[in-house]
Amino acid sequence: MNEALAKLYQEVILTHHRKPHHFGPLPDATQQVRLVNPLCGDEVTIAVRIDQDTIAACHFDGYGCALCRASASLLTLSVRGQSLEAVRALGHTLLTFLQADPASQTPEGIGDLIALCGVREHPSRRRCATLPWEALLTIVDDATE
Amino acid sequence: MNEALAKLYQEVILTHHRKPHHFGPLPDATQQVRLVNPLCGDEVTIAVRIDQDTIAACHFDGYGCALCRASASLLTLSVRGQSLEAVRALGHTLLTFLQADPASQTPEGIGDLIALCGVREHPSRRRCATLPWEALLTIVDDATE
Amino acid sequence: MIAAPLDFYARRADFPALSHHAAHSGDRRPLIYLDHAATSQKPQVVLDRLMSAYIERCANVHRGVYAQSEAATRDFEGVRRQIAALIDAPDSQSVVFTKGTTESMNLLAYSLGQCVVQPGDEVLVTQLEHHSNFLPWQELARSRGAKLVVAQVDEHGRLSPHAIAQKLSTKTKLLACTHASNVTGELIDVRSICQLAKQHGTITIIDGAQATAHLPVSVRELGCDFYCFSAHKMLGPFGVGILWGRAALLRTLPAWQTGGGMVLSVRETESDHQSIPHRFEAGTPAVAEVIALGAAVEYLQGIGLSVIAAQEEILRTETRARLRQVPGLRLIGPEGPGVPVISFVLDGVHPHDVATALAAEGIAVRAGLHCAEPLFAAMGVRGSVRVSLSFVNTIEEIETLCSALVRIGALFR
Amino acid sequence: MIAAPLDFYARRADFPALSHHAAHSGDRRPLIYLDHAATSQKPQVVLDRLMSAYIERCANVHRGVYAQSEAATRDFEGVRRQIAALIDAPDSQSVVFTKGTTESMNLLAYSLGQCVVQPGDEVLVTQLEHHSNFLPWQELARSRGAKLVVAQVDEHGRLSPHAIAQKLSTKTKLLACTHASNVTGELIDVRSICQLAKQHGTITIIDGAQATAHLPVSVRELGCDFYCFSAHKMLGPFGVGILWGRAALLRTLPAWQTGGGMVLSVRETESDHQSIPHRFEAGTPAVAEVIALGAAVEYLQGIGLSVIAAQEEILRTETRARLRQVPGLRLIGPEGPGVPVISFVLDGVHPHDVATALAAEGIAVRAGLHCAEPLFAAMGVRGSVRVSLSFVNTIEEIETLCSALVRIGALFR
Ligand SMILES: Cc1ncc(COP(=O)(O)O)c(C=O)c1O
Ligand SMILES: Cc1ncc(COP(=O)(O)O)c(C=O)c1O
Repeated sequence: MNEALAKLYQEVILTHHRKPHHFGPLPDATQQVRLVNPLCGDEVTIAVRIDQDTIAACHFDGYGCALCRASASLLTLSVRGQSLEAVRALGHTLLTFLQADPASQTPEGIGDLIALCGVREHPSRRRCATLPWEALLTIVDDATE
Repeated sequence: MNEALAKLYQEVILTHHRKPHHFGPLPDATQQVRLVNPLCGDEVTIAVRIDQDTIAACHFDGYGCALCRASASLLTLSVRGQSLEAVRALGHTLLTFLQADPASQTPEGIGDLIALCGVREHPSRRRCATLPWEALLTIVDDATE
Repeated sequence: MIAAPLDFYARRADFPALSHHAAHSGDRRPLIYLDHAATSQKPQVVLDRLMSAYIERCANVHRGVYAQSEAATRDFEGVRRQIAALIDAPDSQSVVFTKGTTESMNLLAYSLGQCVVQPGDEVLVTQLEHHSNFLPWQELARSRGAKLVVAQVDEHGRLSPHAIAQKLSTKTKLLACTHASNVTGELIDVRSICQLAKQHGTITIIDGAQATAHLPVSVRELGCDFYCFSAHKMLGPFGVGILWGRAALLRTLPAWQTGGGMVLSVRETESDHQSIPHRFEAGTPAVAEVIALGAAVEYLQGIGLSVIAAQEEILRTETRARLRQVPGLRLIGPEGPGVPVISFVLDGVHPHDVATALAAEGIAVRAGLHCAEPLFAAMGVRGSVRVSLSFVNTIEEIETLCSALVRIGALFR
Repeated sequence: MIAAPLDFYARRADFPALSHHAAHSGDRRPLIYLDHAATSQKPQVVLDRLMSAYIERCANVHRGVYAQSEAATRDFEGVRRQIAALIDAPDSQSVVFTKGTTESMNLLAYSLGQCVVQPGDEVLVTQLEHHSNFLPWQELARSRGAKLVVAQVDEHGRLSPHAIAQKLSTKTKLLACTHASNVTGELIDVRSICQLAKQHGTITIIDGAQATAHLPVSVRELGCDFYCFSAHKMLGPFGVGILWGRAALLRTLPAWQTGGGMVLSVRETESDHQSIPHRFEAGTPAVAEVIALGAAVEYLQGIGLSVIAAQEEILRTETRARLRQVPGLRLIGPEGPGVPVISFVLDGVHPHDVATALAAEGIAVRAGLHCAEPLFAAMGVRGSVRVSLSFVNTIEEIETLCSALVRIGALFR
């Protein structure tokens, strides 16, 4: 595996891809959003239970590539128990980071999500990683309007 | 004037262009056809008086370039008094000749019309010379049907 | 191992892209290009012709009287005749230059569609179609109040003449069908289908985008009314498509796009249009690109399309056999005659991850739905990896592909 | 004699066609190209970019994940941003790539026309238009049962904002007008015209085909809703056109051509379309040609469009002055600001004979009605000889032209 590929498919990504967290429907969801990636037809559904401006639970479902699954799995871990405000900030920080130049600095506070950084060198795959976050931000934006 | 141009605009052509024969309406015409060259918007009307399968008189009218005017002028001279059959044969011989390869042999019996041969080397101008003959052949074909 | 004839190896040198490309910066391996169905690489002779057209005869066609414009016009019209000969068309005035297969189909959907499809009529397409030969008809049916009927493929994605026969009736005004699938490579029995269609008075439109680079095509033998394809998929430049139609029918169709070059005379309230083919060629065409297409046709004919077909059949068969040996790999699509386009899925690995991982090794393949959603829906497959070959590919390249696939499978699972 | 600045002479070496061409076989004089309005010659940097696109990034855009396809996509989308910057558009998503100005106008006539023009409405065009910006509107009016209103030029062919104002009313849904005439070179006061149109709620469509190679263009300052032009007339390749539209308006328009690349999802009975600009870009675009257009834009901006405009104004003025001295020559068209396009008639000599005689001396000009029949009808002229310049032309070339014209006049009269 060459360098660019190793950076894209880091072990963290492959682990989440093989065994994603919180995969499957969330029975008592209060909100959910489904997004489709027109490039590949992939789809991801992000479902959350919001309780007093906090994300009490978050699941994802759908069909996607390793990048999309890993991104969604990481998402469910990093937003659980967080306030909507914090999640919104995190989401925007991450999207900006992933869409930036590969040479740009890593923002603070994104934790494990740094593992997604390889998509910056693969513009055709960027959307795979951002799709779950776009879905989540749609929910958060709606909920805080 | 270089060689190709001298061949296109032979003195015969320029003379007929400057002083065309039978230019203007033919008052007692029995048939007339107007054709337009879409390339340049030029138009030529060929008018004939047919009398017992013979072209008793032939005029041309319209707006055209030197090649078109000379061709029409030469046409009026070469068809006057001829039988429809002879004119039809002459017309087809000439059109075939003008559309042929510049190296091809000159057919017999075209007389002064040989002066039009330069258009074979100028495909974009060929239609200028053939337009009057196309008009005439339309008349002749109709008349002998 | 079946070795390709030596002269096919030698042909690789004709394609500058095959030696020039590195995959990612720093990678010095030559490109392994397995995406010919998306667009083919261009031989040097095509690029040379393109350059000489841009330098020696860079002029607009059909109107100039100076040498460059006359030469451009002569060459441009010469390619029209070459195309007619390539597809065995009875005359060249029924060869219309468009921007691509997509534009050819849109032209027909508007011009032919408006003429022959009335409310309540049926327009027949198939589940095998590329979106470019599906959406224009869907849109036509919608706008005319007609019914879009979709002939079905079987669970392998196979389209049989029988499936078409089932849907044909005297209500079927048009049938649009592909000559070869851009997903499975399946070669369709267009001849039988056109015979069936004729029995119902149905006009046939064939999408040849995936055929013309791979096999001899005779529109006379196929018996179709229209045949459309793209230059860029047959070693030619971008920006040029062809629409061939039976002259007697084409002549009856009204113009679609209007503008310079397609009129006889313009008055304020109405205009007279040119005859075919110019009536359908409004605006400045891709002059140099059309001229360069002539070099692509000469190149293909220089090898011989039957020779190409035979070599590509060897490659296709061998590739399918070797792919089958990759653990967890499943080929998609029917057995049977085809062009060298092969789809598969790799168990537990998403097609886009396969394609990205291959790209990192300098192997260009395509992943996804390949602009053929109805087919994937019918087969119940979420997407595929597509390997599309040409006679310039080698068994060595396929070996490299297969061993990469083995490693990729292990990595992701 | 006014000498052109030295660096403009040096620029000639950038254009291989200008040194390469001989007129007719055997003639060793370099080409004097005075037909830039038909299509411009291409600088070597454009041809180089074209070649490198065909060799290093020959791939379809927007779908491949391998290096060549990603690079092609990046460059292709980069040119979209360059174009937006060139015409001072607020964003690049409202830049649509088409086949040419003609296709851009047809797209608008169908997509915009069907949306906003109802039976009884009026569509306003002018007598100054090229057929490509006249016929699509004539056809739209016919098909929608609307009225085509034609703003008139004066006897010199001049189009004043006043003539437009006279025809504008609240019934006028669309106004299509050229930025610069391809016959007389007249530069239209588009800004005033768009202000007038706005007062009546009329949507404005400007034909920039003859403007973008010659002067700085700002769609923001012009205040138009749509602006269309062709790559091949601005040093770029054939087969590429641009349609720019105000994003807020463009977003509301339905697709015109359908096919691969413009859909989000396809089902058997209906489909969802992409957002702008992709919704309007069905099928494989002219990938390499669009990429090469980027080099043309860089080249033009490298000199600077104001610098070009100033130099061409010197050439235009000088050429008009010298032509006036040719016995029996009459300039056609109004005085006033313009692009370097000049029409004339030579007493007693048909324009096509003039052009053919000039061609024999290696001078390329155009003769006829220049796809602008309504204008010639309005001026009562049967056709003209057209000399269209670019900054690469020289006063020496104009001198050669004028002395040839003197001889030609004498020959034919
Ligand atoms: C003013 C004007 N509009 C439109 C066009 C049409 O452009 P194209 O032929 O590139 O589509 C032209 C050129 O022919 C033109 O000069
Ligand atoms: C079968 C088929 N039809 C139509 C098309 C559309 O061709 P283009 O994109 O050149 O218009 C393609 C290729 O994309 C294809 O494979």
